Amino acid sequence: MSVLLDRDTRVLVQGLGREGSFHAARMRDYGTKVVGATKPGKGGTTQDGIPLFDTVAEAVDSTDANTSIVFVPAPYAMDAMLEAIDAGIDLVIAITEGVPVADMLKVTAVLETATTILVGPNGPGAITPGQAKVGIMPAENFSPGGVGFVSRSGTLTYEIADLLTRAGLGQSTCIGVGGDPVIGLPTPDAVRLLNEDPATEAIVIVGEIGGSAEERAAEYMRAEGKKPAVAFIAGRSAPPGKRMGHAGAIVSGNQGTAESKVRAFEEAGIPVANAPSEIPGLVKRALRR
Amino acid sequence: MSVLLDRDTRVLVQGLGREGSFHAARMRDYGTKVVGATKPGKGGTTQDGIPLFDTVAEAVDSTDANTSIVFVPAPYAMDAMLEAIDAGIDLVIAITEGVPVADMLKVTAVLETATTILVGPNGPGAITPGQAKVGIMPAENFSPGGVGFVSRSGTLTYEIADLLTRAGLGQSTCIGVGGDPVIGLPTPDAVRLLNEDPATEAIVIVGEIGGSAEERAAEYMRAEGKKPAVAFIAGRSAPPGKRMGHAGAIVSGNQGTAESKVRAFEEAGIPVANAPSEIPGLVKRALRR
Amino acid sequence: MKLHEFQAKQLLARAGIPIPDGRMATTADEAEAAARAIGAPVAVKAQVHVGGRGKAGGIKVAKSPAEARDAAKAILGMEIKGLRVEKVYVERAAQVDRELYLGVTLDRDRRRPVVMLSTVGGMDIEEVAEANPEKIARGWPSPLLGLLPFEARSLVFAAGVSEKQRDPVADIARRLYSVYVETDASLAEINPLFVQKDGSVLAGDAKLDIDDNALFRQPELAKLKEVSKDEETEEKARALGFSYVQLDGDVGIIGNGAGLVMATLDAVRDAGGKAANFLDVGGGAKEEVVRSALEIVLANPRVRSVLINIFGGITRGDEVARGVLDVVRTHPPRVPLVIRLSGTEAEAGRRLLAGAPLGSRETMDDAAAEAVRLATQPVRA
Amino acid sequence: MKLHEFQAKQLLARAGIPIPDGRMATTADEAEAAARAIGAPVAVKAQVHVGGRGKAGGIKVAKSPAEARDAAKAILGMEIKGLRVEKVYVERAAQVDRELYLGVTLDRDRRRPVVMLSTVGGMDIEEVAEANPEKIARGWPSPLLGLLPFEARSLVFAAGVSEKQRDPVADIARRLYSVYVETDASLAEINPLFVQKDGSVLAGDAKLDIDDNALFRQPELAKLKEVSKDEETEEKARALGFSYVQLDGDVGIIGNGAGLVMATLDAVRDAGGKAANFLDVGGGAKEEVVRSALEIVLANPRVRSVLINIFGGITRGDEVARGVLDVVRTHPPRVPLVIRLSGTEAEAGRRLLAGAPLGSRETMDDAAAEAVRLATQPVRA
Repeated sequence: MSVLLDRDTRVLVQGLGREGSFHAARMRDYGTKVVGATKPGKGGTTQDGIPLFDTVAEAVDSTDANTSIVFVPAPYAMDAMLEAIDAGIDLVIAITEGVPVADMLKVTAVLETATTILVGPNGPGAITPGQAKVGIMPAENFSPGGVGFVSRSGTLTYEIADLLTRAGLGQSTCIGVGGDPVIGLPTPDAVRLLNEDPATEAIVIVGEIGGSAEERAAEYMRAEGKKPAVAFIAGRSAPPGKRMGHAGAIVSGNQGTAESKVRAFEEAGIPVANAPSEIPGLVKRALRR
Repeated sequence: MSVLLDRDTRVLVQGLGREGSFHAARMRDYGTKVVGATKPGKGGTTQDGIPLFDTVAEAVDSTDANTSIVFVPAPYAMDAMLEAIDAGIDLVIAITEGVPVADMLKVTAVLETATTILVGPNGPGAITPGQAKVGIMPAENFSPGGVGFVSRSGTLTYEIADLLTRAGLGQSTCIGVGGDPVIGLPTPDAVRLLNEDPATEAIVIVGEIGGSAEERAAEYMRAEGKKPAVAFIAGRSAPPGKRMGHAGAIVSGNQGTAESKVRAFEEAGIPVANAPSEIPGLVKRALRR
Repeated sequence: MKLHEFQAKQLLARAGIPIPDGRMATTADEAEAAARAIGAPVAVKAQVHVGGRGKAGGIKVAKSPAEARDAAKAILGMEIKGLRVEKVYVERAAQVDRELYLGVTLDRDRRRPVVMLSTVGGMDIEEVAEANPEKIARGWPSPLLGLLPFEARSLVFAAGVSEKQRDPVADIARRLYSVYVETDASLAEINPLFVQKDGSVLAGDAKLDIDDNALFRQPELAKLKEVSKDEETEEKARALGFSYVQLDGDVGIIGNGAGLVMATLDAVRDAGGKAANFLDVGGGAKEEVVRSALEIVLANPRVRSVLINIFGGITRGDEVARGVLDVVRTHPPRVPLVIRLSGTEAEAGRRLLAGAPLGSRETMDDAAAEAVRLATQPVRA
Repeated sequence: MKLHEFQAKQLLARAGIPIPDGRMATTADEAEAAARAIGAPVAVKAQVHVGGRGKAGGIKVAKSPAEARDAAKAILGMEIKGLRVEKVYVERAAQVDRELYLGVTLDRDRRRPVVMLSTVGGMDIEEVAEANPEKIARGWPSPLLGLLPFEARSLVFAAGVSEKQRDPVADIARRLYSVYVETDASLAEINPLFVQKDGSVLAGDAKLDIDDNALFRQPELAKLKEVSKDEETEEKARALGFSYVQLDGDVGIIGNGAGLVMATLDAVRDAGGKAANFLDVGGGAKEEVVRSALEIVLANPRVRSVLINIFGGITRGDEVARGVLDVVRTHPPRVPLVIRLSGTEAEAGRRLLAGAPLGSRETMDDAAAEAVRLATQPVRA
């Protein structure tokens, strides 16, 4: 068991350009079933052994793809996400950076009445170690196990996965929810999935300053948490009012500050690591190992 | 029992102008609970003893209205319907004529994800004789009983209700779905409500040329019908290609012709009256009275 | 409300859809000048609010300005399906290789717009729709999102548009959809959509029907409204709040409510007669309304009897009867009247009508039979 | 991307929102001429991309063109929060009775735009938001439907707008919302929204921030982009695909990935130091990238050590190490470097770095501690 991804995941690649084909190859290397890709006008041909389709609907008909990964450039990313949702894909993982907020507002409005789960955009994707990787993360740093892991950040995810793996703490599913202000699966929803996943024994929540997703996740865990959790917040030292790369990391008023997030987790009984290096120890303590 | 309306119906009037206040009085005369009306800027006052509110949300908060009737002029009707849907009103009955099709397309798109049922626009409303009337029909022609009745037309509804009443056939609920090409509760959906209503013993379906709502209703009854039904189609003598008042009554190709509708009902085993005057007899025969 | 081809094309061009260079002309001289300005060969096309003008000879290709003059002379003044041609559109002839069809209209059942695209466009698209519906690709965009790029792309693939035209046709589909939305159209159509010999795509013809209910917010389009001669009566009726359609029988019909009037027409036919018109007076049937309605119906010289079928709803039957009596007494009509009142206070109404110079019947069927009988009698002197 | 008040107001005016008559001026002469053309009294307002200019003396009211000249002279060249004023906007002074607040921005939690309206507008709205949030009425329109009339109406009732201003304010709210959508704004704000003594409503100030990610489809707005002196480095970094924020410490930071860089900043602070900047090089960390990043970081004279924290993901750690070595050898930096490699092939990378003129550490915490230690040492000659 796991969330979002498993051995039956059948992936369609939307946008088989330089980045898309590079990562498609890496996903296949990992054992992920990459069953097709869309390339309008090239339907019926193949590229690197991957069957190509003109539209997502055709690809789904022919391949039974249940997941897609979106690499198309930002100006076309909304269209790609909506096409995948329209075709009834269960899980869409959008890697694309720089999607306009207005586009994401439309996409998330459509998601409200769809059965699709969207992870991202502007995230590294998701991985269920040992089963399937649908994303751009370096697989070497992940290992199968019981720690579910949600993060808004890319490289920090790899860093922490690496720390966990080195500490002998494998992961059930790691979800990079993406760093944009409007995303398909915000941290609280991703935490909920892991909380309800029998294969997940403990949850690591890696947040950032900005927004109130961490506060809401803490609130959710306080009310519904079934398993121990550990948190980390990046950006505790950031001065207020400065943007740090992610548009999301704008501190306004009291909401979204590192203090507010740390307090929320502490009130939910969730220990907060001061540095990524503390996370494995806290997880072990939480699991009483 | 009945559908849409009963003794607990609490009606809010949207648009208490000349027509709205006239019919609000008639509805109250009938015993319908008219609990409030919206008149932006007049909130807190009353008109004809009806409490006025600035917004539908406020009215719902104060009165527990579960139904609204919309009389506002066509240019503002979409806004009124969306306001009622947004406020969580269970049943919206739109009397307004002349609403642009584009507006109704937006409203019905919103309805897809709302719990509200919209009847109309451009119809006479609905009545559960002896319990509640939310519409502009002359109540005298209706009587309580077991015949459920769906119609796309106004005066023809009254005519047929009158014929049924005179023949001793009372009505469970009569639904004037409205004559526009895009309406909230199309004939097949209204028929479904009556088919599933324990208080309805037989169903009268009054259609018109144009569109394929009658064909779909016939198809539904063929598959799911639990009780006898009788149909009537107005416009059998209309020459193809001519509009007859209702924009909906445009005959294009074979679809939507009187022949196509009559055939659909006959194939579903539903007798079709040649004139309104034949309807009571057919209902009696269907009920084996 | 229908727009002319040249008006529709202006709106398409404004939305960025390629159209041939063209000019309006109302005389042969103007047509010749237009052809000279544009450069021959040109097409000279009748501008009338009916379909099928091509088959009726309303479109001619001219190889020179002089030929354009002759073509305009032949077309101007011609009648197409009863409509006189008063304007022609002179347009540079396209180098046509293939003809596609592209249209947007309402799908009532799905309660969504439907976009239709076919590679077998041209004059026979209705027959294609009938015989080979699979040759028309369809898409149903959400009214809240519009026609998305992927939907337009799916359409061109589904229709089998050739590679070179895929992007331009998908682009035109999205632009046509915007015109459909922005003009509150009930139909927006490009048929044919030309693929020229050089591979470029061009709107050959354009049809735009506007939702009359939305004209209040389309003031620029409302100004384009034209009432042709045979629509004058319908227009007059509309101004009074009535709905009127001319038919070819001899029993004039007046009623309240579209469904009831349609049922009345059916009753006349079932009684062996033929209705002269459809007239729905809408809500209420007071004296003035009845008088105006009678005027409109009797303006049709073929009418030999008139059947008034009123359901007294909120309006009481006795009031209606008084209205009708007043009219009949002060403006006696030239043909016999039959009235049938039903609903509220209908009996009181019928009592009032007893003895008046008109037939009164209790049921729709009886009234129809009487009106049909009267229509076959010799006209009173 | 921020627009100036005068640019934002032009966009509001185009959308039909009433604004005072106004002109731009870059000299005192121009300001005087503008005041004469508009008619005194006027307000002379600094055009700078920071808030709080009113409190900083960047807005002056002038009763005559001569006074406007003096006001412009005082304001032009003034520094507000470190930004030099190079333009003033001269605008007819409003007859202010009351000040409202109206704004549209993103509500991240609801994933919807939020429209905010308050009758206690003006300079202290942030404090109102903090202390009396109930004084700000809020509405969350659907991104698919826009701000509907009933929603705008609900807002004016909820905010307690006086009867006379209800319709105009609701109308302005809908128009401002359209501007927000059509310009891909992240913030569209009118504060204050003046109610004048005659009851009319007028945009007193206007703020419009555009989503940088949407500039590709806003070519007209993209042209308005201005880079002030203190933003030049950030702009240069952005052109290279980096994300750079200047801070006030002395430990230069380079890393890949925003979250990792933030965590690195935190580690520096936890080690008792202060970061000089935030620099995220984004994907990859090849030689050229490292060199450019170092150049940007070292352009800051306060930097006394540099910490490079790279997670070798898809890019291998040994490749990164080679890139860094190349840079260090060919362009020896003026301050000590500490590098920490983790992830794929990090050990191989660390082996390559052994003996090079830089500190290499295995963990983020150790590397941060070392960089902080080096920053406190005397600068090399």
